[in-house]
Amino acid sequence: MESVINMALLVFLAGTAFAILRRTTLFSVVMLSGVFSLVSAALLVHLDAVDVAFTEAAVGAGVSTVLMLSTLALTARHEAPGTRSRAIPLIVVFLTGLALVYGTLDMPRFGDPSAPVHQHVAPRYISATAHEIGMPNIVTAVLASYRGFDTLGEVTVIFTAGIAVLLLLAGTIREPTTATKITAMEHHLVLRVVTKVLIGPILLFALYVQFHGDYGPGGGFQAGVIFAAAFIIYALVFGLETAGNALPGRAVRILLALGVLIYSGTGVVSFFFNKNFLDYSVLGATAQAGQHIGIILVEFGVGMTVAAVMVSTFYAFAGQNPPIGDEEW
Amino acid sequence: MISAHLPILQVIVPLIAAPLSAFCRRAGVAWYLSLVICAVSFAISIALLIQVLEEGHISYLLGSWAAPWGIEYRVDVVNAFVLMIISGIGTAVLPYARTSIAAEIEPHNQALFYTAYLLCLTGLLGMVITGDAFNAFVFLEISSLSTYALVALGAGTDRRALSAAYTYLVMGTIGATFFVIGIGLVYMMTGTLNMADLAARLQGLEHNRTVLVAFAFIVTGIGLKLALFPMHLWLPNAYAFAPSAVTVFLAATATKAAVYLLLRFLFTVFGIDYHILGLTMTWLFTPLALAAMFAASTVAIFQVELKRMLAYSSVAQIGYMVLGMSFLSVTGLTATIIHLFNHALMKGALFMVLGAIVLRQGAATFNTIRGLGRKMPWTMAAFVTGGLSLIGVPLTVGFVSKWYLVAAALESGRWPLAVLIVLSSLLAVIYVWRVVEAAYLEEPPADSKATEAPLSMLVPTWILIAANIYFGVDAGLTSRIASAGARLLLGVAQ
Amino acid sequence: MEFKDAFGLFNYWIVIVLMMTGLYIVVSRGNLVKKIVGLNIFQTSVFLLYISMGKVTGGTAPILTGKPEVFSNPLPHVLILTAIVVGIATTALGLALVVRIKNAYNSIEEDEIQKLDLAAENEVDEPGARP
Amino acid sequence: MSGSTLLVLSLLMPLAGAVLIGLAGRSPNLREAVTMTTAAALFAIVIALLMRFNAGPAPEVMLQEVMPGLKLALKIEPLGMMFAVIASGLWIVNSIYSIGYMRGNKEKNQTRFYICFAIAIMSAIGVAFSANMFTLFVFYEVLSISTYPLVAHKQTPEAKASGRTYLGLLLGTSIGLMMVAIIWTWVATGTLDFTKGGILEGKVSGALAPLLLALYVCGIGKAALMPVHRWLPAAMVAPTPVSALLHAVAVVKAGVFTVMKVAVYIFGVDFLAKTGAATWLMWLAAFSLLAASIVALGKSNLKARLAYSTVSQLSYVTLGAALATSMGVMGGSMQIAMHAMGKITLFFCAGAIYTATHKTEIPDMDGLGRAMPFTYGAFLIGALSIIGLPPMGGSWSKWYLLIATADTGQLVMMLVLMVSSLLNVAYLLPIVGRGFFAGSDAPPAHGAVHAAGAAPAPDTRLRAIKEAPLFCVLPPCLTAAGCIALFFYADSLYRLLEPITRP
Amino acid sequence: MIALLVEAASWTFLLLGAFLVLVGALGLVRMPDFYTRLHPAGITDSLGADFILTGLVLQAGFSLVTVKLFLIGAFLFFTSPTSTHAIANAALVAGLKPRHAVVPPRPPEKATQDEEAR
Repeated sequence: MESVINMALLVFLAGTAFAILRRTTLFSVVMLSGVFSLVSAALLVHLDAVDVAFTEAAVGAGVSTVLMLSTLALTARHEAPGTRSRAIPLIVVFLTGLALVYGTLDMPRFGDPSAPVHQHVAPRYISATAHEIGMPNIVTAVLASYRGFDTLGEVTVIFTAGIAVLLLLAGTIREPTTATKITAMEHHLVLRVVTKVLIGPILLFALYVQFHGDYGPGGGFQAGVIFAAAFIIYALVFGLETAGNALPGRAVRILLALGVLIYSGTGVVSFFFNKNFLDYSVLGATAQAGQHIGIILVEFGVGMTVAAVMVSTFYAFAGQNPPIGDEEW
Repeated sequence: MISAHLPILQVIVPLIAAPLSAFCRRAGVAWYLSLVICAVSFAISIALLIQVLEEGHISYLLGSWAAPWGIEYRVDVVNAFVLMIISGIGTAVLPYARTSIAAEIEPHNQALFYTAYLLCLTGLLGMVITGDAFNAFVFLEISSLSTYALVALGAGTDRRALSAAYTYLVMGTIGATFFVIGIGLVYMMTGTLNMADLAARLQGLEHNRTVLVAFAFIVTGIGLKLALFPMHLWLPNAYAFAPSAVTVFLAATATKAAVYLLLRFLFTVFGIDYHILGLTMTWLFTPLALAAMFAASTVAIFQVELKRMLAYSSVAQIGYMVLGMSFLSVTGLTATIIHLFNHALMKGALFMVLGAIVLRQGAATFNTIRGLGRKMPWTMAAFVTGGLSLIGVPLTVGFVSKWYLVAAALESGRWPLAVLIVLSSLLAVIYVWRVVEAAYLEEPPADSKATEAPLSMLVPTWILIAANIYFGVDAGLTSRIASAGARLLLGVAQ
Repeated sequence: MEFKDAFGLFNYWIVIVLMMTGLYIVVSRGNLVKKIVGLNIFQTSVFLLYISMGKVTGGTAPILTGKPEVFSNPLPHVLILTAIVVGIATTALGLALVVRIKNAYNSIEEDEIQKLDLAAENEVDEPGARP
Repeated sequence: MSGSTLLVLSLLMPLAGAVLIGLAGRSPNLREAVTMTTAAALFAIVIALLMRFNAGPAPEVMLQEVMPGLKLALKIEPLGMMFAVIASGLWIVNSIYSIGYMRGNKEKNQTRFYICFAIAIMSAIGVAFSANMFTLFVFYEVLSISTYPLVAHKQTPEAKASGRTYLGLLLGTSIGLMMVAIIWTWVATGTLDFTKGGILEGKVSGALAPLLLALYVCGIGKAALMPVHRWLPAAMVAPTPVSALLHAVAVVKAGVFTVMKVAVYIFGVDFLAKTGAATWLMWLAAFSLLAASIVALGKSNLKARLAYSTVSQLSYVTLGAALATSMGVMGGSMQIAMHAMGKITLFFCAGAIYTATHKTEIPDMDGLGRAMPFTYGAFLIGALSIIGLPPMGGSWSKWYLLIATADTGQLVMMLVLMVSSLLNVAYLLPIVGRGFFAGSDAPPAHGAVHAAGAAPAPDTRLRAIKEAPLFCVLPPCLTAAGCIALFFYADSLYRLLEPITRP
Repeated sequence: MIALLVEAASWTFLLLGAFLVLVGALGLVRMPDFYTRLHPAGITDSLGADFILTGLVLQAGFSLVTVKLFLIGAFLFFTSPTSTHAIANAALVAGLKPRHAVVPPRPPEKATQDEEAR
């Protein structure tokens, strides 16, 4: 039964991908890519990767669709018909695909428990997490402690993206004058009321996800994205300027940097106890307590940076002066 | 206490400095902070190199978790040497960048420029020092993302920097994704991500088709990042339209880190006796390297813009490094490793000269450098010396690399290759001398008000030129390190 | 390759098809936004490859519940959490570049941009017009 | 002062001179004085080294180890000593001459000229004293690059074009072929030091030896062997002191000197004889000898004719090396010295004629001999020395070469030498003849009209032409006297070179 | 016994919810124009989801999961009608006229004009 659901979702995904390939109106392409992410999130849940599914849904369906739509608002609607010959790309793609299929021939079968992947490094994580870190969610344990440095790299990557977008778009952000007031959708009464109602729970849910990461799916990254989603809705409905009063650009830039500093700061602390970098055992009374404190701190850093990057990116995109009037939406 | 944590400090110092520099409002403060940080990281890399030369190799467990479970930093002679190159060039570029950036980038971006610069440095250092395959991918992405942003900053002077950055982003991401697919397949067959552990567990999987495809994907992925010949289309535009200081830093370090990564995966992870390695070397790398050397140099001859000309010459020089690798001999690998260092010095100095010309003349093309020999004597003298080093005239670093490369070709018995190597360096004579002739033997336009480059740019240029000559005259140290690294990679007894 | 074997790999083959569709969109289409969507698909399908290699039949999500159970492999999940971040970072940067290219060239089609570049190059060898 | 400090000083002196010339660029007289003193000082150092070399063990010094096993080192051996003496000696004469010529023709950027000149001489001395092939290659390259600004001195389009061919060919052959040969030797033998009797014995198989020799000889572009000689006539566009330097003092001499050192110290005379690796070279040298002389016959431009004559005279040295006998080596080495003295005289005279009358084509020079007796007298002596008639030094080198052909039984080669001497007569003596005896009535070209000199010529037109300024006439007479002196003191030269012929 | 009853009830709810979602999907495909499609989208959003949620609540019994399911229900209760409203509003503002607009009685040729105008 399991594999049937698997196959169905995969075939559905393939269908969406081909649809994206064929469509020329960019608006539907973006929507389809949102669908693609959601369905892959569903598939990931089915493959027992709950954390990844959560992130994929939050990022794939949420943030990237928002960014793409705001790019469309600033650029063009339709894709010009391609003039270039399709032969070379087809050959390249076909050969790569063939090589990959050739590569799958010696792979362990899907879901085969005796595959080398499950024999060598993973068993220790599963068995040792209980007593070494004492945290039910093994993925968060591995993410924040065993391979904590990878996550520091991840935070730095998202920090780089934030800085890069600021570098590229900060120059052309127009000053929030009274003109921007019209974009606040006064006449959307229903939206304004519902948003006011929803923003509270969304922020609450974000904090829940942030600290629930140790026990169930969740963690710094997902929390950050949800936190940013709250501010994006607020900015969309109540206008960039009012959102700017709530969370000003300067504050976002400080939060951006602070998250990374918190994360690397936690790592540096262990130097003074003569332990290697990112060794949390020194932080608490016992080694296990230290791990808990360390992971919470680290996840907090991740959450802060991710939220700040998403908000600052949205501010940068929304701040550009759109060539088309707002009515054309 | 500090010396125990040197490997991680090498990456953490610039990593922490990047957010700190994001706090600075004024470019001056950010520049000063980055200069101090780069100097510190250069000092760390030298200390590491000395420590490694004594002890062989250093292993640093992150989070004190044992090797295959946690992430491990393995520093040996090869990557200590590359670390020193990257942080050394990073330190040399900064004093140069202050004036060059002030002229080429919009004022509001200048403070954040240094943050992106530090992130790029962190990415490169992290990529080179790590002993974990996936960690290398993460830091490869950090350096690539900041590089795309840095290249796009060239839009201050020329809008083509944007399309160049976009093409670079697309090809770079495809390369990185190929690399991740390769790592994924190798992880699937061995279950571990630590490079040393991977090497041990791959021994048994000689004729496994998945490992073979993984090898192909990893090589293609890094090849794209490396701008190996057929996949180099993004490099000329990216280097030509990026701000000059960025081109200096990228030309001298970015491709080096990618070459190091290729060396590390080919010789440490898959190992010298991996049956496909020999075949790929003779039938794929050698022809591609030769094609790179000849095609890129010939195209360089016909360029009007000097930065693009030197960019094509960089593609040719990468061909030399890959050719050195393809001999699978100690001398060949020594040639590749020493050319990493020599090429960084050569290209760093040459691009710095072009940056000075761009500062004074607005652009570095054949009609803006006419008669500059008299107007900007020191800058053009630096160009001549750098050009001679590029050609491979004795008493310069270029000669040392050519010497080892030709010796490797002759040792492997394929003497026609030796002649081809030398012929392609003659192509370099043509395009270097076109510039020298335009600069010295032609009269400057009457109204040209070019004056000598400012001291803050001349001093770093001449430091690199002096290094070019010093390591050309006394190549004892560099060749000792390079041959130790080569023997280590090939697993030959020290 | 009897049916049971082929069926076991079928999962990976479809993931490969997804990857190739993504790559094809990137390589063949000229529209800059479409390329980024293609890049997104290519990367998401790589994530699916990693996760499907970590799945154990009959296993549950790697969350300890006290009861001894068969867990799927947590390591690919960690790797993919990082890879997703890399994916979104690249998308954000790519889209920012597309916006800047639109401002500078007033087009987001690769062929038109190349035509404008060539025109600028032949007209005079001065650097391109200011954005 | 010990031998090694003298050696280092011999390199540093011209370098210091170049720097001082650069500093003294403002006032020409001070600059000229610096050049002269540096030249004189260098000559004194070289003579002191000669004394020390004859007296005790050969001085040597290791400057720097560039790569493990590759050292920049200097060591004196007979060939190098001779070449150094010629180079430093002729530099003095050439400096005097170039002062006269440069002032006479009011050339531009002379400071650059003297700086490059000093660096060129330094590299020539470096080539002379190098202890191993690597050091020689280093100074060889410095010589090529430092003489490029001299060739492209006038900065006219054809000067640039000839500069391009000059540098392209020299750098092309040196990096293209010679470097490969050097690295091949290094890979095969593990050392590059010049050792008597050669280092290739048993390391390079008999079959590969000719290929290695081909790489070496064609790689040494400066020896102007036929296929790679194009750069020499192209360099004629340079001012005459540069052509003098190129042809007599430094560049070509460095070329053939390197060929001789490779033949004697890398391959070893008996290794060459045993493997017969040099037979092809012998035929190539013979062909180059004759072809260059025939082309020289056809040239009406005086400097072009002298250039091709140089190409053929150099092939004598290569022939001497290719004969692979002790007499051949002796003849070749002597030819280096004799040709230097003879050819520099001819060039000085050509320069003097150009300064005085701005004539370059031989047909226009009829009757000039009577107007410029000293120049043409020196020209005659120089020509005789080149042809190899007894009262001049040139005869000794031809004599030993003939003995060498007899030793090896190469009668064809003997015939070639005879024919070549006849050809030399054919293209050199008519110039002198027309100068003195052809009182042609053709109106002289508009020469620089000087005050009516006391020239006894009956024709008023000829009386208008007078000798070139003193500084341009004195040096050729000195070198002409040198040719004659070499004939009588050839014995000391023989004793200096004799050790290299003994195995 | 009770468990069997609860099980059957949850299954009926789940199946009913699934059927409604299927109806909604079919509706989306069959409906002629934009505004009419909003109705089936509403079906899947409100009724379909609620039935499935109650089915799951019955499955989960009294535990933390039930609380979460109720929270999801509340969240959906707020968001789905608002999103439908927002989309309809945007379409109207953008000038998309419903195809078979019920127009107060006026001469027939006017209606056809509307036809061409759109």
